[in-house]
Amino acid sequence: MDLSYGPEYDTFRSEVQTFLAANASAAPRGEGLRSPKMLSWQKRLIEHGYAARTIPKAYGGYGAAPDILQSRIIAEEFARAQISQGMGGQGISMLVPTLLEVGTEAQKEQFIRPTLLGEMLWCQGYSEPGAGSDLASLRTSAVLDGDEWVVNGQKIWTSTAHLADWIFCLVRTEPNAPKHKGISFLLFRMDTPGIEIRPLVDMTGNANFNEVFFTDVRVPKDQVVGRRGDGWLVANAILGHERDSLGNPDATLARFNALAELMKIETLNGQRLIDHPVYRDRLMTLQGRMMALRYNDLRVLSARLNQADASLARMITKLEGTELRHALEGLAIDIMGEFGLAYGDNPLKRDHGSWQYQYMYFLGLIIGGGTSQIQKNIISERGLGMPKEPKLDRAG
Amino acid sequence: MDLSYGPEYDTFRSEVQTFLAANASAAPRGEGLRSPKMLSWQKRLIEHGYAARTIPKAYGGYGAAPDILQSRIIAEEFARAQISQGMGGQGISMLVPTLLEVGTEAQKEQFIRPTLLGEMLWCQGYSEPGAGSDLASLRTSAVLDGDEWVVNGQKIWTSTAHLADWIFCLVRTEPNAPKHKGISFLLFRMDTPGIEIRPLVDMTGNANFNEVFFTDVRVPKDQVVGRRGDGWLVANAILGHERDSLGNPDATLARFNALAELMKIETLNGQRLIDHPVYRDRLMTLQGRMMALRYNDLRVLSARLNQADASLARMITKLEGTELRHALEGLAIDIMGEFGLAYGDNPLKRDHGSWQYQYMYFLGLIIGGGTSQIQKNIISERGLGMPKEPKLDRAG
Amino acid sequence: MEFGLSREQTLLTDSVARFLSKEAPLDRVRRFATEGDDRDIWAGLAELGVPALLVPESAGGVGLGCLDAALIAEQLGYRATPSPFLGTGVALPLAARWGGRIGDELLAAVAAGERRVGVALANAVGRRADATLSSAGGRLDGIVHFAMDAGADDYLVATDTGALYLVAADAPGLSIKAFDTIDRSRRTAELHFAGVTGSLVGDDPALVARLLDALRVMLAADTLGAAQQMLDQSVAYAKQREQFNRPIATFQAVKHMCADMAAALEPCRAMIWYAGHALDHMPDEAHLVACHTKAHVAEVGKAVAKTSTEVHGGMGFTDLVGLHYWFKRVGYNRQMLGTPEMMRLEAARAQGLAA
Amino acid sequence: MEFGLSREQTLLTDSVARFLSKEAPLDRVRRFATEGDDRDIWAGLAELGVPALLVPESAGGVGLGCLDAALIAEQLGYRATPSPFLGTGVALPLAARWGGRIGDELLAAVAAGERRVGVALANAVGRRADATLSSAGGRLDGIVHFAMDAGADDYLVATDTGALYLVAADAPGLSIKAFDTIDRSRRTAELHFAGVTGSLVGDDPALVARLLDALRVMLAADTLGAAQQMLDQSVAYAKQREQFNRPIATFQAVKHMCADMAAALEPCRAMIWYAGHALDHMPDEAHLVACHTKAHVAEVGKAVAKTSTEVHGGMGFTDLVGLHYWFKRVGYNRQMLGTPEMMRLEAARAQGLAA
Repeated sequence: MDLSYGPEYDTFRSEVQTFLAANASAAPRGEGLRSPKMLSWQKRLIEHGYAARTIPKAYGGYGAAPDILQSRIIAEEFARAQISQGMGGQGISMLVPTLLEVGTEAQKEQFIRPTLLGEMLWCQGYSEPGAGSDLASLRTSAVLDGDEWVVNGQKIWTSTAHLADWIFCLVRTEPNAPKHKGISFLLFRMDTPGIEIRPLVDMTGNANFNEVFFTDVRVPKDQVVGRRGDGWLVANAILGHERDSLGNPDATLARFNALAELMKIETLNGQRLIDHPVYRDRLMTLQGRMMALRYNDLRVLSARLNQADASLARMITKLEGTELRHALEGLAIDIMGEFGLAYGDNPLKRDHGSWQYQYMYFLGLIIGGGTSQIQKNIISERGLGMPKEPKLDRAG
Repeated sequence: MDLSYGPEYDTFRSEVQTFLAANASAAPRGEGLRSPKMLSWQKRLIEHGYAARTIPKAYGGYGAAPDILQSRIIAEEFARAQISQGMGGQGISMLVPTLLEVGTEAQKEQFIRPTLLGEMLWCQGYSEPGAGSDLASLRTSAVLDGDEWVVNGQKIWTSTAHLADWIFCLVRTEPNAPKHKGISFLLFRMDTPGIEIRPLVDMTGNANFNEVFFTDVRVPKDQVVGRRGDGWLVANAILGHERDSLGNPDATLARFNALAELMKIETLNGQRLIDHPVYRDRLMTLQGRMMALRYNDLRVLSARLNQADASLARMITKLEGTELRHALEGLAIDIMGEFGLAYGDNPLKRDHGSWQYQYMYFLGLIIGGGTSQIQKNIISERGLGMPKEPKLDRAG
Repeated sequence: MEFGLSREQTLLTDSVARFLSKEAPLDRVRRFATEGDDRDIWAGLAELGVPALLVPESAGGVGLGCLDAALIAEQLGYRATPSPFLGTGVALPLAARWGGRIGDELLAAVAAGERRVGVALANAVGRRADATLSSAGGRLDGIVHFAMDAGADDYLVATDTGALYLVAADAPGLSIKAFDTIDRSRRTAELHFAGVTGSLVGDDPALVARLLDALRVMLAADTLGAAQQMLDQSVAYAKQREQFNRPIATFQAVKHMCADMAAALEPCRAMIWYAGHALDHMPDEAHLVACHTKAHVAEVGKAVAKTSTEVHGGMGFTDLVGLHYWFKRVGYNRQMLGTPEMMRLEAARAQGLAA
Repeated sequence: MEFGLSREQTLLTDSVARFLSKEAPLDRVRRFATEGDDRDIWAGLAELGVPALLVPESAGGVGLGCLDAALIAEQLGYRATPSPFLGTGVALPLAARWGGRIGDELLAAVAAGERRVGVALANAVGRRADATLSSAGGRLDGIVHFAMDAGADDYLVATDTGALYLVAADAPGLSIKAFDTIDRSRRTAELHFAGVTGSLVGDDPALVARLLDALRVMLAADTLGAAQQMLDQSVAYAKQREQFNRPIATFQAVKHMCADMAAALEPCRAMIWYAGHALDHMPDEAHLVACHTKAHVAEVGKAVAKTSTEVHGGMGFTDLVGLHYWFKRVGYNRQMLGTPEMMRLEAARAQGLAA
């Protein structure tokens, strides 16, 4: 066990801190994705290697060798300084790695640099109303008509559809092939005629997602990534890449601390709620779970560094992390009694109503990105080596 | 809503109380099943209609019309007076109703009266090591050889095998029939050559059950109840009869009260454990669950009286009742700290070590008589109308 | 012995259920969420006798009992119905029945559905933040956060010490700030009192305590209805939704989630019946049962709300199916008038197990 | 940065695992349950250096750390191994390392596996019933219930005020009553002191507090091992057991029960590693982490013990497969030296969140 990062990383951390101190004023604070300040900040981050760090220089990245600890130090220091780490989004996190892996040279040239610079925003078109857990049953079709694909169908859970310039989209191009083999990975512009975007209001009251409808949307033939019919493999190639943990332990720690503070401030009949033994016991129970998950996360990080096996430890983080967050937000509501109900424009809200908002949002995350049931199937089959359910008579 | 039993039942209750007051000295207290005191008590109970109440006089019963409230009053008053309600056991509770329903006249004549009188003790041979949740897959075979069945195989969970005179047993008589159709319901003496009984020690340290092995056990041909091959139907005919609830709410209440007393007596650093807010909150949580189940039980009783529908309410009592008891016993262990571990001959045991014993025993009951998984299948399919799992390719 | 509903109770419940299903479906609830108007619904319920249910016959009411009211509350929860039932249909007539000074004229107007009464008892449950309400010489000063059934003509309010007053909404010195909670099927407001003249309904804290018990049972009954709705929708959705070439209702995980909900929820029905009955007929038990009912049904409701949303997958998270109206209704019922931890402590006190 | 086990730690763990799997399988544990003799096992562990692990090299030990000891504790839990590891292998050498007065001769004898030390700290955790132990002029009077690793040559005992003494098992005035607990893979006893002369190891309660933290982490590690065993057996049983013409491991309900166990248990492994490391290297965090580790792993262990038994169906309830040895081991670890509620209160205190 060695929980220090070592001297060479201490030096690197100093460099990051120096950069942040010198450049803080240039960082956007609440400015939008398209704002000049955000775009120039993104450019500066890439120049210094704090964004697009491992993307080759030839495509507009910084060109550094992958180093997990450096990435983590960057994330830690930016978070500590509360300074934007530049643009995120599915274009940078998902499409760019995909293109690097299976794109043609022309596609890499065309798409990666503007995506990294924030000049080209993307949304993702995977899920459909009828294809959620069973994503491979998707039905949005693309039929070749001369030099163009004609796309018809509907996508859902498209989070930045209203902002995006382009979409990367799974479509069925071979209707007679087995369900995993008839899918292609298609790129097209969101201003193409025939695309309708409807905001999808969710239980929080916000429209965090959209529905996107395609009616005879015409897409140039060469905008397929990978081979026609290989879309399932293309999409899964990046699902294997590192994704942000949905149960981010640092965010959970911040919420835990905020809850402990809240319990010191709020009172019931003059008694601070932290002094209410039953609420305090619930808080401590969650702290214990949280610590176990934090150390589990350290273990996963370390295993990636040292090529050790921690696959089961990694497999459970989404399931456990989202459940813990949901429970933590729920405790905050409970301790507040009636005040826990304040929402919307209610001036009695505590912490901007974030407890109720996150309580619902994390229920969404428990479901999204693979429901708990799908997670448990994966844990039992891949983690514990248990058999799959037997195939059914009529299964396709 | 009318929670009183009504005046005619008040009269009946007085009669029971009068009987108990007058006869208390004749009741066995700890004497064994075969003791003269138990046998004469059983006889007296039947004569007064407090045992075998609804069994026809012709077969040795009291011959009263079924009346659920009378039965409940008898149970309540005997329990209150802590006086034995006579002999229980699977012969009286399961075999006698079965014989009344599908037995031949000769079988009724031969078996019912001595069973009621406690002169003929029975055990049940249903489960097998390979046939638990899937009971119909049982493999103990009975092959006709002349005028006799030759039985080979093994039964398990046979609770009074070492005491019983006879067994009622499910055996496979038609090996080539579909699995539910090849079973027969067979009666035979436990002193027949070829029967070996092995006590089955369980996690409590006791042998509450047995394994029974059959090697060429020869049984007269006419000792089948119902038709040959109809054993599954015969066995299920009585499974539909009222059974004692495994999550007996009166017993749960008694345990709850005992736990509350324990928490008033035991201390930690001089503080009574009932004054420990977190333990008290757990106790209150269980009391709330318990009350809900008690009222649910009242509803089920009332529905039987008034032919109202409460099938879902009834379906969940085993699942919820056993889980509640297990949790209640577990809380008692928790509050006692190290003292909760005392067992066996340890003089530090509280309440005769019953908390640890019941904690384990009720885990056994959660599993026994249909695991929680089977219970949930039943609730979802019969209670909520959800479909069965699709048949598998190779399912028989 | 009959532990169950009478024919009359079944008929009443069915008539309310039919009305709500026809006249107050989810779309109507959605309209309330933006417009805040439930007058047509309350008028319809008044025709069925709902506001008159607990009003004595002598004052033009039906003179039924708390169990009947709980059955109505369950139906309102089942449809997430906006209505001033808790204050108008329950709190006011019970205050009168249990010895509070309420004029027959007001009772008659309430019974006819012509006048609405909100209810603001939070300060008698437990003071939070700057909540405080005191009376001196019949004049009220202070704040009650979270009055229920806001938008009423009058409010029943409890002081910190458990005295009960009736105050007209337009009384000088009273300011009413309507505000948002998560539950947009209800109207909630903050009441500020600056020397407001109220009419004393009763100064024995036992009256407020008894009203609180009744309202807690009603909130629990509302949760029972809401959770039953969520379970019903889960079963229906699971039967119709296909993934991996089969209805998800055939997956054992989904079936067991539904079974878990049913197993926890079904005993709550008997508990509500018993608690409603006890309020009228079993004074020794009523308080303990009400506390446990409020706490237990809230816990079950919370679990059902989460599980049901999960059974619906992403759809459960959206506004499209509107399942969240019930999720939030259950949340509201849990937080108001005593959280589960507070209720369990109160239950312990009622048995001498806590100071 | 390396959050994981070193090559040496893996080798050590593997050697102990191999030894236990070969020389101390379940049948050997059963024999201990009736005969109470674990000398051969301890001798074998001594050959592998287990009792010497934490003993300083200067006293003939190996001088390793608490994480190493926790890894051993996990292996002992995995096989439900009878052994005097907690008192002899952990408490005594740590008492010496952390400034207690322990003679090098005793340490050397312990390291060689020739002398056993039991540990009786319950009174410093919380007094129950008539438990009390006081010292005056080096003479001890009172009772400690539930001494661990009974059958030892010496006992480390804590007074109510947290002073630590070493007492010979045959000291005049000391009577030792061995007795049953549910866990028959351990030896437990009650110690009665009547003017017993003990040797003062340390009178600063901080030493006992630190020892308690270490022992709590060891108990948690034992539970991790025991629960892992139960999970492994569940998966293996489910794959082999057929009902309804298929292995029960193909039923989603059974799979999800196993997934639930794994999801709860796997983070406990990292928690034990961290807690073990903290005992030696992070004095500011060690106490808080030890409290939470004891509580959290106990809760997870309890759930795994129940679920695993259920996956085994009736067989899990019998003595035939012997799963209950681990069920009880988990139960023992939960109750000793601080229940989860006590530990969480202690964790709150450690952060200034409780008085």
